[in-house]
Amino acid sequence: MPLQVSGEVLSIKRVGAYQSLTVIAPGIPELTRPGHFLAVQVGGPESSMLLRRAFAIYAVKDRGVYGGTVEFVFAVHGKGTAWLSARRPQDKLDVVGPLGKPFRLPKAAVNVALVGGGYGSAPLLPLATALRERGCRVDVVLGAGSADRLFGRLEAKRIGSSIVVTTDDGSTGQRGRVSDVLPAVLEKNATDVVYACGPMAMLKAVAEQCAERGIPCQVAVEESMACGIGVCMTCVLPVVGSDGLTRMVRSCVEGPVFLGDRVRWDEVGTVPADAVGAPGGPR
Amino acid sequence: MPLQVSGEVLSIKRVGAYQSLTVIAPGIPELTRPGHFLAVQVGGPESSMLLRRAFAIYAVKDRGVYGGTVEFVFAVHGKGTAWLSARRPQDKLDVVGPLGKPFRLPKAAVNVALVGGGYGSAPLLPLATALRERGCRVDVVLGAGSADRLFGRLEAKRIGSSIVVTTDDGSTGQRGRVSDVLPAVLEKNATDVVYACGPMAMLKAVAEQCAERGIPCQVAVEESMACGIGVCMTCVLPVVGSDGLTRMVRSCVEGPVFLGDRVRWDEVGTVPADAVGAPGGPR
Amino acid sequence: MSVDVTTVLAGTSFPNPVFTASGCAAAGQELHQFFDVAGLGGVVTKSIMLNARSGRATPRMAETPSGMLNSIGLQGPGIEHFLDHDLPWLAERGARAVVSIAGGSVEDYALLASQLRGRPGVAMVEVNISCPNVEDRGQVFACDAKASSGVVNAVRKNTDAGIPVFAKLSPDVTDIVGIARSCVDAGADGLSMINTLLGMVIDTTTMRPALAGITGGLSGPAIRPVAVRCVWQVHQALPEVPILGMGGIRTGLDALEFLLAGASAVSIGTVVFGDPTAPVRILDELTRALEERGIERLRDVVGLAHRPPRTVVPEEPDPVGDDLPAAVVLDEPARAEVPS
Amino acid sequence: MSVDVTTVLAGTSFPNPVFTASGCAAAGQELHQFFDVAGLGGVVTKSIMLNARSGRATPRMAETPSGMLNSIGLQGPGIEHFLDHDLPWLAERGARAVVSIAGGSVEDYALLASQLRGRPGVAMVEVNISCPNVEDRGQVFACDAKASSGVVNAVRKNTDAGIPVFAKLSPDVTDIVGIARSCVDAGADGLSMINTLLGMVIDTTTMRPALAGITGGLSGPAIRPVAVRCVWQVHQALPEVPILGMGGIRTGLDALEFLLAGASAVSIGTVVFGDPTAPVRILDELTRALEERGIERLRDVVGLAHRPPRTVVPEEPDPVGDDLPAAVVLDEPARAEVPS
Ligand SMILES: Cc1cc2nc3c(=O)[nH]c(=O)nc-3n(C[C@H](O)[C@H](O)[C@H](O)COP(=O)(O)OP(=O)(O)OC[C@H]3O[C@@H](n4cnc5c(N)ncnc54)[C@H](O)[C@@H]3O)c2cc1C
Ligand SMILES: Cc1cc2nc3c(=O)[nH]c(=O)nc-3n(C[C@H](O)[C@H](O)[C@H](O)COP(=O)(O)OP(=O)(O)OC[C@H]3O[C@@H](n4cnc5c(N)ncnc54)[C@H](O)[C@@H]3O)c2cc1C
Ligand SMILES: Cc1cc2nc3c(=O)[nH]c(=O)nc-3n(C[C@H](O)[C@H](O)[C@H](O)COP(=O)(O)O)c2cc1C
Ligand SMILES: Cc1cc2nc3c(=O)[nH]c(=O)nc-3n(C[C@H](O)[C@H](O)[C@H](O)COP(=O)(O)O)c2cc1C
Ligand code: FES
Ligand code: FES
Repeated sequence: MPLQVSGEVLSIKRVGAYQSLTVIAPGIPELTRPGHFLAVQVGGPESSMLLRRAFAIYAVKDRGVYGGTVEFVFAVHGKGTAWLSARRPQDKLDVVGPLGKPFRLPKAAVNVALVGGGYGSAPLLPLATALRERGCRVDVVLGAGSADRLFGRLEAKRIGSSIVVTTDDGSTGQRGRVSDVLPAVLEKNATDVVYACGPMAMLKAVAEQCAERGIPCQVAVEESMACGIGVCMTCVLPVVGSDGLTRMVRSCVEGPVFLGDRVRWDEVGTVPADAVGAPGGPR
Repeated sequence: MPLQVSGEVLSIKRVGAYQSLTVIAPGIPELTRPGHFLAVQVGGPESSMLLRRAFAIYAVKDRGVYGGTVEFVFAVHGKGTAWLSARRPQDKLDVVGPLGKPFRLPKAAVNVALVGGGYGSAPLLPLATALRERGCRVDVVLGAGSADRLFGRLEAKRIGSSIVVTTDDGSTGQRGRVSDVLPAVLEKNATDVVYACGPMAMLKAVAEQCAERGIPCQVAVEESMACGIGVCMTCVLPVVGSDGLTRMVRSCVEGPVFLGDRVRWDEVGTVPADAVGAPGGPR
Repeated sequence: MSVDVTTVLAGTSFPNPVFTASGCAAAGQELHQFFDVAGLGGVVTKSIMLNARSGRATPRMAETPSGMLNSIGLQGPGIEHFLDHDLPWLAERGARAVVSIAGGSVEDYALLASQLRGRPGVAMVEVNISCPNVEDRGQVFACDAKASSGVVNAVRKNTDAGIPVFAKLSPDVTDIVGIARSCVDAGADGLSMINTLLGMVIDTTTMRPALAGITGGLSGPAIRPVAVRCVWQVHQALPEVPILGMGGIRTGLDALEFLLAGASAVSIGTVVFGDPTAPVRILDELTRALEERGIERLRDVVGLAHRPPRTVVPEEPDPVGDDLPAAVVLDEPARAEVPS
Repeated sequence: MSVDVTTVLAGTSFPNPVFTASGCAAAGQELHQFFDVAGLGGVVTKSIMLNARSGRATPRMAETPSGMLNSIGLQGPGIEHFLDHDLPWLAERGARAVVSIAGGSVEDYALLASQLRGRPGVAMVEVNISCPNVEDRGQVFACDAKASSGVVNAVRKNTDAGIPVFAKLSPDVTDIVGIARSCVDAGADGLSMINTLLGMVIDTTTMRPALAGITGGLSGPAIRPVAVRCVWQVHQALPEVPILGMGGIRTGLDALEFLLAGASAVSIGTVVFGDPTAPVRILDELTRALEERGIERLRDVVGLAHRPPRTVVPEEPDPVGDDLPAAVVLDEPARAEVPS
């Protein structure tokens, strides 16, 4: 049950190549679980930008001096995030959240690996805390293009049982990709479950590595979204259901968290010929 | 020769019901004469508002600590002026100016009356100074709906030889309109020339009162403008030329200052049948 | 003063004139998380087809200045699922369902309409004729008067007598009044307008079309002036035909613009994506706007902008004569020239 | 690397592809206060008619979301004044004048064209056919293939052989490709597109149309997706016909979008009102964008978005093979589905 809240910026700060923005949005923190996301209006009342921008929720505070707050981490990508990066405390910010299906937690105290790419680590950090609270072992793998695009390394170190870092340019950690180091992590820690968030190519690689090893994994995908609440059908990707049929499902309401082995990775961006309702496909 | 200047807000302050905004816009002050106007971009880079807003230039400073500055006074009317009223020092503000034809000054030291309605007094105040410098007697009549919509009363008192104030609601000065008091002012001071700026209905009344008395008058009109620089033809009104023919002339480049007896007041908003190029009219 | 905001579309009453727009509210469930959809005039469903349909590949959308492009390809579960799940859900909550139907042939439409017969909760049928006709080289029905009237006729014939059938028109035509007339002649009880404009965006990084479907439908405030013009032209030509107006409505004043142009009710589409509670806000703003203008009944403003300024008189003789809103009795010279 | 930004329209070379748009730059003098108009690809003049014309009553404009409506009514001093004053002014400064002409009958257009014969400074003639045909109940020429081709044919016949004649198309038609084809068959050397969309705004205070002319032309970034789609469709159907593209261009990347869709040059219209120096800024941004994409000649991007991603190869065999911009050789799965 998401809320639309006419909130107010509490703070905004640089974190490496990213910005971290905290918005006062009473009611949302109580409902938020790790993996939920927020949809933020951008550009002000006379803006030419109509659509909200989606951001994974990083941290929430149920009640502070100001009422509940929600924090998210973002990269300046285009016009909307450029506008967001110019927000200052006390500016108005209309937010809708929490949205989507969050990560599902294991019932038992199992060994978990978290794999984050770039700002994709943001939703994994509160997840790590929740998992530790359940007694899980939590090994963290963080990757990014360069050192300034790693988010939450210190926090991960503090929460996690172990941490491995990769960067494409080798500016910190091991040079390479998370998928270069993940197999060793999974083996070493006898990982039972994997959670991942990051670019689609990374999620695909992680999902495949997990599938090979029979390790269940949950991934949080990032598809272009017009509404974020399930009414527009722009955010779909091909996902196999429990009945074995592939459907074009909305990543905003049925995701953004999916089981890694259910996503038809090679066909993301297409409509597989055997999808329900595809021309000539099953109905 | 107008300039387009990517300026910066130096200050913004409330003045009664209006806001007064000073923008750092090097190059413009040197070119400005009383009656010129400024066209201001509103809404920021991703705004849905494409068109500039026009404002009479109130005060200019050739060079200050910050380079030249230009000040204008505005009422919040719609979306664009609402945005302007939320500007703060150091915000960027793109301005084009000086635009239009300014007031023409008398060569001799004659008796002048200035008639301002609402924020229409803004361009008259620098004009008053210029006229006093030429040795003119300057009598000022200011009118507005209510006391908070009078602009520059104290300044006018200081510069002018006399001042009469009217308000529609009688909250200050005489209850009524400027045209109720103007005839007496003209008579008492043996006025030679009148300058007026304010709502169209006021300009019409002033122009007619002057015409009756054979007193030349110049009025600064306010027509809806898309470009402000003469390329779009949206800002026209019917004006009689020196050849006696009526043409639809652009108030942004051939005005905003016109001789009061040249404007076809009753036909503003229409194309008079005898206008050049009117269906069936002269060519 | 309280304003009577009820409206009537071809004999069917609605408590207020604010509806959702097809394809911008699914079948109501998602928006119901934000407000009670039974409080709307009606819920216009995503266009339903006979069978399940996967829609187009992604990317399916691109944001544009004050608008967006979409190329969904009518993804949906098909009419059976709709009748089993979505329609009952709406009916249970007391929402008035305006069921939008879409097909690839006249027969598809006829079958869809007949399946809706006698179903509780159906307040109205909206016929989305902006679909390619598979029997005519994929020509869009809405772009041809004859094709449009064929579809409308089939739907009207197969729909319960008491249920209004509205044809939804495309603005991408040379003569929208001609298409409107054909639809009405073919039995349409009213017209919904407008559907999206055909548009396109090219991604300057990949240097390829931004949408997988290459072209898409342009919607949002960007197209509002085109929509108001279409409503105006059709109301001018067919003043007795009720219109459900839409295209870029963002505020109550935007909705009022459509009513003044001749619409009896409005649909809120794209704006909902950025502002899920927009429909209730808009109803609120519209009600206040009418109040401020001294208007007692919403019906009285429908098409009001067409009437020459001086001839507007209260419908009942008004002995006092001054509760007529000042704005209605115009007499500025600037307006005297308006051609009629 | 320096980019070759010259472009050729129907055999006539222009130093760069950035032009003004008719009616948005008068005849160049006013913009010359801000930058040298001879530095533009061309100056497209306000449409000239035979005689002086007063235009419509005011209000003539309304701002709309990311756009504006105008209803000027082709106010102007007539061709004689233009030939005596405006054209010589442009010629003296070395600016390339694209003279837009407008009339109420085929004969008007023919006369206008013949008056332009042999005049120095005329680089091209643009035929504004979005005018009411006084001989056919005021039907707009551009909305009918036959009427359009009649005008174009008359203009082509009366224009100097070396001067390209471009027909300017209206988007307010069901089949813009059909109209384009007729114009080309009638002798048009190229096409300008698009003119404004018919739109309308109602003033919710007066509750009357905001424009004295009731309807007006919608322009600005709001209509850009429609314009890009029109250019795309026509270039797809008539790849050999040069296009002068326009409609809401605000940045160099917007201009690039039109080139990729198939335009060989672009006109900057409404955006100039808010940003008088926009044309030079846009040329600058476009040049930089081409540079960043490793493109050496502007001509190479014209229509590039139509070509399937994998088949793009440098025109000359490239032994090294890696100065091809990465963006051109696409190979993401997301794009593989694009229908051709
Ligand atoms: C579930 C989800 C969670 C996300 N979490 C984060 C996060 O925590 N931090 C972060 O920096 N970014 C996140 N993103 C991506 C973020 O939404 C985009 O970077 C942002 O929308 C870009 O907006 P813009 O105006 O800067 O770009 P523009 O290119 O101007 O945007 C134009 C349109 O495309 C959409 N769009 C563009 N890029 C993306 C994208 N990558 N994903 C989805 N929509 C896109 C925009 O929402 C907008 O509607 C997330 C996206 C999703 C779907
Ligand atoms: C030469 C000239 C000088 C002016 N000087 C002043 C001044 O010193 N102080 C001041 O407060 N106002 C002045 N105005 C009026 C001012 O330009 C408008 O109030 C302002 O444009 C309204 O913009 P908005 O976005 O708030 O209103 P909106 O209604 O949102 O504007 C929509 C469009 O209509 C135009 N418009 C609306 N009202 C007017 C109007 N009254 N005149 C011209 N265009 C209008 C806007 O420019 C814009 O393009 C002047 C106008 C002109 C033409
Ligand atoms: C994402 C999306 C999906 C749409 N799907 C449909 C549809 O299925 N059937 C239909 O008749 N119209 C559909 N439309 C058109 C809208 O109902 C509406 O006519 C149009 O968007 C203009 O209104 P707006 O500007 O308020 O969105 C869709 C529009 C959008 C943006
Ligand atoms: C105020 C105004 C006047 C115009 N006058 C003409 C004209 O005289 N002849 C013409 O062919 N097009 C005219 N146009 C259309 C433009 O040339 C252009 O085709 C259209 O505005 C789309 O481009 P834009 O969005 O960049 O403005 C005019 C447009 C505007 C805004
Ligand atoms: S973003 Fe609209 S349905 Fe998912
Ligand atoms: S405002 Fe454009 S010509 Fe005057």
